[in-house]
Order: sequence, then C-alpha cells, then structure tokens
Amino acid sequence: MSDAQTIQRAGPPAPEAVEEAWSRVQLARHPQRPRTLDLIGVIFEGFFELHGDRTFGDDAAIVGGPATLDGVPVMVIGHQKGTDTESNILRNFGSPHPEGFRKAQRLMRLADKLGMPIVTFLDTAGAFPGPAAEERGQAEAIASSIKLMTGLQVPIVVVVLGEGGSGGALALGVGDVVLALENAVYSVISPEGCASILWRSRDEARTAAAAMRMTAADQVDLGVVDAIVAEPGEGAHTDHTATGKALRAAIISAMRRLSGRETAELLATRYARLRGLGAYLETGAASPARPEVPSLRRRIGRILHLPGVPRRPRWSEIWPSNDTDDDNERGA
Amino acid sequence: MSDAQTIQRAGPPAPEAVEEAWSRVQLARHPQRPRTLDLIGVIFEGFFELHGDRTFGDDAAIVGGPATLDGVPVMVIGHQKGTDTESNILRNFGSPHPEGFRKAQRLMRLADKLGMPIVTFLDTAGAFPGPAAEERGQAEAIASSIKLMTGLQVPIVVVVLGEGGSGGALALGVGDVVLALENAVYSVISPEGCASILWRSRDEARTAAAAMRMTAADQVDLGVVDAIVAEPGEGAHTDHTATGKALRAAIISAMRRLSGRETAELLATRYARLRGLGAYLETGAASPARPEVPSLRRRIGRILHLPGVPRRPRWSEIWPSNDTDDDNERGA
Amino acid sequence: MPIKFPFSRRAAPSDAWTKCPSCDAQVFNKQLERNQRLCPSCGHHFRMSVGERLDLLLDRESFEERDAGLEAVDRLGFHDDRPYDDRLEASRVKTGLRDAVVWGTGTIEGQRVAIGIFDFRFMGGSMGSVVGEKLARCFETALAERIPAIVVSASGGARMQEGTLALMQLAKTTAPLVRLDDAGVPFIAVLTDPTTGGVLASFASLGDVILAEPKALIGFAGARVASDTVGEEMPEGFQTAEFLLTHGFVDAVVPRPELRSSLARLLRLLPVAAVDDGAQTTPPERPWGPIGALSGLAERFGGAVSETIGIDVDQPPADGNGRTPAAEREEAR
Amino acid sequence: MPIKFPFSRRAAPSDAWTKCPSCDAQVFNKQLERNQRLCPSCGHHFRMSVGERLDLLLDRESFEERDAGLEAVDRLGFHDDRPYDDRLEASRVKTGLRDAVVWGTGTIEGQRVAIGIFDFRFMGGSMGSVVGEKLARCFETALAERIPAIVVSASGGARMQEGTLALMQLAKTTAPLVRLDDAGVPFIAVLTDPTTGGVLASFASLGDVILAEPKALIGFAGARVASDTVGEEMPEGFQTAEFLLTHGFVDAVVPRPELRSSLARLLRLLPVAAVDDGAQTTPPERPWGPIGALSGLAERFGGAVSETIGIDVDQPPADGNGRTPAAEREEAR
Ligand SMILES: [Zn+2]
Ligand SMILES: [Zn+2]
Repeated sequence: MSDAQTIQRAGPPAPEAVEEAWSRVQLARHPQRPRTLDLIGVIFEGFFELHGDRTFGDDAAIVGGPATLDGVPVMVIGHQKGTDTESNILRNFGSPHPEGFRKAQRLMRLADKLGMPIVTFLDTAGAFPGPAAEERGQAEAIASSIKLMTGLQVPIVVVVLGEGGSGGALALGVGDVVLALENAVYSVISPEGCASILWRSRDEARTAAAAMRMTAADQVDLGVVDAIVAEPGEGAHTDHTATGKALRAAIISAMRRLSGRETAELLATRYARLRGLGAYLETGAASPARPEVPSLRRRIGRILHLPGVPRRPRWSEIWPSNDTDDDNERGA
Repeated sequence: MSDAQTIQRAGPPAPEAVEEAWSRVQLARHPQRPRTLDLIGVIFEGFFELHGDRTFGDDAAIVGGPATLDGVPVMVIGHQKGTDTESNILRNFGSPHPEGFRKAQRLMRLADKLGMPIVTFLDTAGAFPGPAAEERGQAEAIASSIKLMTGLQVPIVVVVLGEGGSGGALALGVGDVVLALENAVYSVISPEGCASILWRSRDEARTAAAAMRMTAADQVDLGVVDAIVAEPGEGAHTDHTATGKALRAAIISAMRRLSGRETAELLATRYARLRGLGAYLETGAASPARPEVPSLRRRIGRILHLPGVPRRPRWSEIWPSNDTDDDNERGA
Repeated sequence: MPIKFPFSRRAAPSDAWTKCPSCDAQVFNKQLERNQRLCPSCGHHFRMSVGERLDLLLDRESFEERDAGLEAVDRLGFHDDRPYDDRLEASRVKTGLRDAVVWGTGTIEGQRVAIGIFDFRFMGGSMGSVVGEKLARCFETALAERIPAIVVSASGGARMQEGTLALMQLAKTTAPLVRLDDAGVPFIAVLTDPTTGGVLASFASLGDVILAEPKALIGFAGARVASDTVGEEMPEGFQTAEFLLTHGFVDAVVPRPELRSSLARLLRLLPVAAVDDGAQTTPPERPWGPIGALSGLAERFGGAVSETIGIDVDQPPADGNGRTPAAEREEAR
Repeated sequence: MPIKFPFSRRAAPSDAWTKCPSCDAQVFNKQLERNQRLCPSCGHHFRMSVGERLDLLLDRESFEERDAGLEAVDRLGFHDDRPYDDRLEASRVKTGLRDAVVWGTGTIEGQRVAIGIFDFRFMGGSMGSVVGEKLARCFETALAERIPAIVVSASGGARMQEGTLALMQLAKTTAPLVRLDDAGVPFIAVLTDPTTGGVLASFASLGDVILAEPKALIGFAGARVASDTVGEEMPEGFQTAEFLLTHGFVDAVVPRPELRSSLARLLRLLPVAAVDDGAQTTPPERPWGPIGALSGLAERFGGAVSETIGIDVDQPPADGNGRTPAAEREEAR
C-alpha cells in the first residue's frame, strides 16, 4: 500500500461519525431538497424535455433533453424524484425502470452524434427492484448505460445532487468530472439494505451509513468525487436558486477545464480515472495464497490417484470446493 | 424515362399472368417448403443458435447465430415459420414481434464487430400486426433494422426463401446481393391485403398478386432481386437438400464476388443499389405542376387580401387543402 | 405530362363548410384556414395541405422548392379498377402537386433547414418512387450543406401500385440517415395525422427528435388489421400520438400553434456538429466532434467561471495504488 | 499477509455427504467431484470452486494464472460485527484464494483465451477492488493479445465493505469492453449460480454471447427485495437462467457437461476480427474489419463456386433512371 497513512484501522464507527453520516443522509433525502428539474431551470436556459426510449416506454423517473449552458448547447439528463405524493408516484420516487436508463442512453447517443457535452444529475435511492424491472432487464440497462458512458466522445460532467444510490446512480454517473453537493451521499447499497444484511437489522442503518463512508467528503477522499459544491445556509432545501447558481458555476468551471481536451485524450483520461478507482495491494506473489491443500483426505486421494509419481496438481486440488456455501457475506 | 421499353401499358392482369402469379404464391406458402432452419443445416456447418434481444424477449419467429460457410465464420439470420400447428404457434407463423427484429440487430452488430459476413433468409407473411407489437414499436423495430443494415461494414447476402412479406421481410432484407428461390415471392403487401383495399374484396387476391408483379422473376426485372436460384423438381418442397445445395453454391458465389471489396466500396455500392431502386420521371420542371389556383373563390380571396398589388402567393394558395380527405388510395 | 383542370367536384355549399370529425361542429372553411386548420370548437387538428404546412412552419418566402419536376411512372403497368396513371392524374388535378411530397430548403426563425412535407390528399400520402427519391435528396442535401433535415409526414404507407419498388423506398429513405449520424447532422421527424405503414416503418420512426401533432393516428398496421389478427378490440387511444408518447416512441406531442416555435427551439438546441472536413466515411475521431465543439466551448466559458471551486481534473489525487492518472494514461496507450 | 490454517470446521461425516437442495438426496462428496458437481439423482448443478471450474473448462495444464498476488485492502476501515480484514482472512483460509476471482490465460480445445473465474465461497463472490482490477486486466490482456475473453461469474454483487469503491468496479470492469468492441475481440459471459447485483449490472450482462448454467439464480435485486418492494410473491422461476432466456437476456442455457464444448464451438465460430494494426482509437475503417476478413474469405471461396448462377453484383441492370451504379457511386463520394 503506497498511501498507507490514509488507511484507517478498522473499528466500529464512532458515535460522532454516525451522527455526521446520518445527518447527511437525512439532508440528502430532505423532501424539500431541490430536484433535477428545479435545478435545470436555474442552471440552464431553454431546456426542451425529450421523452421515450424508442423501445418500450417513457420513464418519468429520469428526465432529459437539450438545453444551453451559458449559451452553449448541452444534453442534460437526471433522475427525477417527486415533490409530493402524487408526483412521487408519477416519478416512482426517482427509482428508474430499464426504460429510464434506455431513454438516457438514447439522449447520450444523440449528444455524441452532435458533439454536445453532457451534464447528468444523480438523485435516486436506486434502480427499481420490482419484478417488471427484472423482466425487462434492469441489470442489462444499467450495464449498457455504464458501458455507453465510458465510450462517449463528448465531455461528461456528473453532479451528485441528493442520493447517489448504487447501480441506478452509476448508470448516469460515469463522467470526466464528478461533482457532489455538500450534503449529497453516494453508496454501494442503501444504509438500510447494508444494515439488514451485515447487521441483520435495518435499525442499524445509521451505523451502516457511517461504516460505508457515504458522505460527499468521504467520496472525495476515496477519489469517487472530484469536488464538492457548497450548499447555502442549512442545506440546499433552504434555497434552490442559490444551490443552482453554485452548481452552475461549478459545472461551467468543469466544462471549461474539459473543453481543451482532444477526443483521444478525453477518452484516455476518463478510462484512467475509472481504472484508478479502488484500493488493493500488489504483493507480487506469483502463486496462490495457500501453497498446500489442507485436508488429509484430499491429500491421500491425490496420492492414491498417481501413487509415488510427482505431478502437477489439478487446479481443483489446489482450490477445492467446500461442500457448503456461505451466503452470508455476499454484497449487494 | 431512359428505359422505356420495359414500361408496360396498364391494363387488368391477363388470366395467364394471374395463374402464374398465384401458383408461385401457393408454392412460396407450401406447408412443406423448406424453412430457414432446414436450409441452415444443409448450407452451413456448426450453426450455434443465439437467443434474445437483450431488452425484452426472445422471438422464435426469427432465428440466428454464427455458423461456418465452407469453413468461413458467418452470421446467419432468418425468419422461421413452423412446420405444423404446434411449431407454427411457437414461431407465430413466422411473423416477428419487435423483439425479433431487435434480436436480429444485436446479432448483426456482433457480426459487424467481428468482421463476419451476414447471410439472411426472408420467409414471412409480414411483421405481426397485433396490438402488443404496436405497443413495443413494430415500426421502430423495422426502421432501425433497415437503418442498421444499410451501414454494416460487412458483406450481406440476402436470400428470399418463400414469402417476402413487406416491411417485416425488408427488415432482414437490405444487402449487397439479393437472391431469391425460383418460387419465392416478394411484395409490398400481401395479395389478400392489396385486394381488400384496392379491389375491396379479398377474393381478388390472385388478381392483386399478378398486378403487384411479386414473383421472383418480376423482382429481377424490377432490380429488387439480383439473381434467381432454381428449385429442384416441382419446387423446393420436393427436395430440401437439393434446394439447400443450390443455395449454398449461390451464396458462396455471391460472397466470393463481394469478398474483394474494400469497406468503403462495399458501403458505397450498397448505398447506390438502394438509391437506384425505383422508377420516376425527371421532367426538369422547376415550378409546381399546376401554375394557377383552381377555384374562383380562392382567387378572389387572394385579390381581396392585397387588392391590386402583385405579390408572391403563399404556398397554401398554390397548394390549398381540400376540405375532405380521400383515404381510399392510401397504401399498406 | 398535361394536367387537366376539371370542374370542381363539389357544389358550393359543401365547399364552404366542413363537419368536425371530433365534435361534429360545422366549421366555416374560411375560419379553418385562418385558424391553422384547427377546429374552433374543440381544437381538432384537421389535415393540412403542403402549402398550408409550409406557411405554418417556414419563414415567409424562405422556401425554395427542389426537384419539383419529379413525376411518378407506372413501372408495373398496375391496373385495378383503373390504371395507376389515371389515379396519379386525378391526384395531380385535385392537389396541384406532382406527387405526395414537396421538398426544398428554407428557414425557420432564420435557421436554414432541408424540409420535406407530405400531402395526404395525393393518393393518401403514399410513398412511391418519387416520394422516396425526393426524401433521399432532401437528406443528402442536408448532409452536403450541413443543415438539419425535417420531414413532416402524413401517409398511409407505401404505394401499392408500385409494388416492391415502393417497399424499397423504406430503405432508400433510411440509408441516408446513417450518413447524417456519421456527419453529426440532426434529423427531426414531425408526425401528423395519419402516419402509418411503411412511412412509420422507415425514416419517420428514426428522427433524432420525433414530434407529433395531438391525436394524430400513428401506427404500423391498420387498427382494423390489428383487430382482425388478434380478434379483439383495440384499446382506447390505440395508435394515437399520445399512445406513442406513453410507449416511448415520440418525444413530444406538440399542438399546432406551438409547432413552429418548438422546431425553432430544437434547431437552436441541437445544432449541426461543429466541424466538417468533408470526410465521407466514419473518421477515426469524428472531425465534427467534441474538438471543434469544445474549442468554441472554451471560448464561451473562458471568462465566466468561479475559480473558488478547486476542481483539478488534470491532477486528481493519486489513488490507493500510488499510480497517478498520468501514469495510467501512459499505460493505456 | 500471513495466512493461517485453522483446523477444519466440520467433522468428518458431514464432510463426506451433502444434501441436494433440489431433490433432498444425500450425495457422497467424492461422487459429486467425479460428476462435475452434478447431483446424480436430479442433475442439480452444485456450485464449483475456481479450481474445479478451471479443470472443467480449460485444456489440461494450459492455465497460467496472472496477478495472483493482488490482495484486498480495507480502505474504509469497515467494521460491522468484525473488521473487513477478518472476513477477508477467514475467506482466504477457507478457500486458499486471495480474493473472489482468479484470472489467467489458457486454452479451450487449443484456442487461447483470457479467462476470469469467480469463486462464490470467497465472501459470496462479491466484487471489490481486487476482483475489479483482475477482470479489467483480464480484458486488457484479451485486447492486447487479441484473444477472446471469458468470465465465469458467481457473485452476490458488489462488496459492501469497500463502499463506493466496490460500486466503481462496475465501471472499471465495463470500460474495457468498449475497447474490445472497437478492436473486434469477443467476450463470452458464463453466468453460474448465483450471478446477481452489481456483477450482473456490469460486464456479466454485456457478453457478446451469454451462456448460463441450468437453474442458476440470476437477477439484479434479491428476490426478497423485489418481493418486499411490490408486496407480492415473485412468479415461479423468477430470476432463473431459464427466466432470463425467455426474457431475452441469455443466449443459451447450457448444462455443465456441454459447457466446455459449447465454449469451444463459440470460440471457433466467433473469431477475433482478422487484422490488427495496433490503433487504439476507433479507426476510420476498422483495420480488423471486413477487408482483412474477406481477403481470407476470397481465398477460401476461390475455387468452390458454380459459375452457372449469373450474379453480377458489379454491374446490376441500370435502373429506370438511366443511372448506373458506377455513376451513383461517383455521386456518393
Ligand atoms: Zn371540433
Ligand atoms: Zn438432486
């Protein structure tokens, strides 16, 4: 590990860390928090919403269309939560079905065709997990959206507005610059989901939130987010316009920095950014971690198989199955 | 018209032409006629059927996958009719839903990625016209399939096996060489559909079949089909193996001729082939066909509008609406 | 080909009034003309002639028709109860058009476009060789001049009287769209009542943006065919513009009074890609691509930025593996 | 990092027999091993270790592991009821693996591939930084060496203990696939029980061909989550390999005894595109494209053709407009 000072020794999250993380989660989910469409009106001019995936339907949980940013045409795409019960039902609480991601892909391809920069807004608890979404390929839709974004020949600026919820967020979240509002959160699974799997209790969501280090500041520390945009007053919900203006300046700044790049450089840098995310130790060991098989039974079995003759073991002898599988530790 | 001798004076189809056309239609629809999968087994080696459009479903009315042709990997795609009631229900009588065309598109993109030539087989009464197909975008699926094929950077050989039914056939039918079995037919609408619209009676299907000039020989005459492959004996249904062998030779011949082309030439030639299809007269007239407006009322209206002043008329005065629309002549 | 002008087929009274198919109101034709052919009672969108559509959409006197001389030819010798030639001539007389599409160049709020417009009165707006040829030339001109293409459709589909030559127009009108994609030239489809069959199954479904007029009939198969096939009644609103919007195939349903301004907005928001070096095949890095667009972007954004936000995308922090992005970039090459 | 070898956790009798979850039969483990871990009574596909999977799929002694030394790091300091490091160590001890994926190169019926294989026993096959890095290197090697890539997945999804760094592995494992597309290098995904969550929502759904083992659980959200969300029971067979086949997301459900031969057939039928000039970005006309492929084709087809079929694609008959294709081609340039 070359950067050892950033590694923390594991321990249960401290109470103040839990408090901090959970207050951010609450702000990120605040019912008056500005939504994508609220901010589009402040940040851009002339937004023209386009609809439909040209395959199955139009998903109101994702909105998108062209607009201008300081006079320059860009494609804007984002998750859209509702602001009350009725609009939340319409928007499915901001949790897209596959057709939402496929609409986004269509708009991204159009931006790519016309050489328009893309701005995306992330604000979802996650892709909708219902059976209809499964039937229509929720996983495929997210995967192909990620794939498309990694190869688009136009600059992409991503803004985490509120909840950056897992794959459903990342499906709009591959970019050249990733910004986050100060109280936004970003996580691999909802704190409730994480708590119910690892702590076996949804009541431990606060603890899980802290353990996953999901605040915007944590995300900068992890390299997932490039910069934080400060929120006004007590949070973005207190002043949508000021929030939008701050975002506008940040997005323009990011675009300005990207605008000098040639396409090949843009793509190589985006690729390198993704390739660089993660933490691992390169030990240089060339052999498996466990050089000998553990069980006498198996060792005897091997000897019996070719008695007395040294031979290269089969891989299944080096890494045999256990006969029970432990599902407890699977992730989300 | 530069090729005036090929133009025929209009008249009702002669009885012998009706007989000829209808007998071809009957042979093209013969229940024992070899289907795509029957012929794939004779023409290619090692066919590996792939499934699914990665979006919604797997449509058994279209089959496809890689195979080798004389040892060379190619992508094979075709409509698939059934051979009895049960298989016809499974195959929806060879009439695809949108997911069938989207499966074909996926396989074509794979062929394009890997540089594999494509062979398609046309054998459908047409795309399925039911409400579920409409909901999922039957027209979009056909259109995007046509568009994709016009731009694929690999050679495409199209074979009309049986019924080449309208847009549902053309969705697999854009190619560099188009072959047809001797008794295959190809038409813009089924003879029954044409008869019911133009003759106002499905009983006139035989007449409509002749009028539309839908036999393979007619299609060669029109430039839609490049060459005819002779069928054995009384027709392809009498000997599937011999039919397959004849097709195999023809497809290999076509591939051999295409194989020397560079990509740019291949695409330019394919484009030119499509651009050349059609018959029209280029009169060179620069003005609309009717230089003056027909109705006294309108003419007076114009004069009243700007009395005594010569002015350029609005386009709606040159080509005004009628106030009733005549739906009778719309096509299929 | 001589054009005959027979007497009007209708007597004066029926010529002056039209019954609205939506609300049954009797509408004075003069009023329809003044009102963009909208029913004054219920807003029903009556079909428009190509001339009225041009007046609606284009800047005054900006339209220059192209290829007005193309005329259909009866290649098949098609004859049902009368010869195709007779049907053509009747439509020519009725409409003053040579075929079902007029195309040319013009401007919309000053923005130059290549535009093709269907007239449903000409043999049901059916697409034969002339329609296909005109639209292909419209798209090719958009490509050559690097101006957006617009097609306003109103069609029953492919023209049966031209057999498979009509069917092939689906491919002829679609093939140029691949080139528009490669060149970064937008195409906007406007679907009006009705847009069905082979027209919907080709270019009309492939607009970068697809607008539709309210309540327009839009569908692949005739509703009767669909109903016959499955032996059930079609759902309410089946094959309307609104149905297609719900099912993801139309970007917006735009009432006629807003159509011109919507097109103008879209033209401003979806500009032709920036640079053209004239390459025909897909270039390695598309010359019209972000480079050109973004050098303009850099100028635009140059002075207007808060520097307080410390984004340094050229030097993101080294990740846990101690590799800098620059090193990654080297490796990626 | 030292690896401990504790005593076996299980007594001998339970080690020798396993109860089949499908048919409840008690199966002797030795029999399972000899039988590709298929239930002798009902054919149930038990999960396989990475070693067993390698033996099943690859030519004997052809596998060369790469990057065996990569180890996970607790970047977040994650601690639920025990630290992430402890969980890692327990999995290492249990499996003899350093993380949930082993990758390397090898041959299948003589055809060289880059292959990554999940082991579900290692923290539920969850994808953290090591898994993502290994798979990215697997794909990058396939690209560099122009050999097909294969990944056999068995995973509960992203590894929560690595937070968003685990989420980012979805992008890290997907980004190289764009380059494989551009370069004409095939990728085959093999989905085994279970393949869910973030693994299915990235590379595993993006195979040029996707094979799945019978009855394998494959889905995005856990069935319990889905059921909780909509408050209804899931349909029979929901999230099985067969369900995904029906819904268009899997190319074939392949029983384990046929898996190796199916992969071998696919590798022969879907070869890496012919030519590579080493260009990194998308070239104007892909160098590996039909030109190369077809010059080979020309040779193959050279002598075997009947000349009696008079196809002359270079000189189709002039169309009704008197323009020859050659002239059209000129115009198209
Ligand atoms: Zn009315
Ligand atoms: Zn069993």
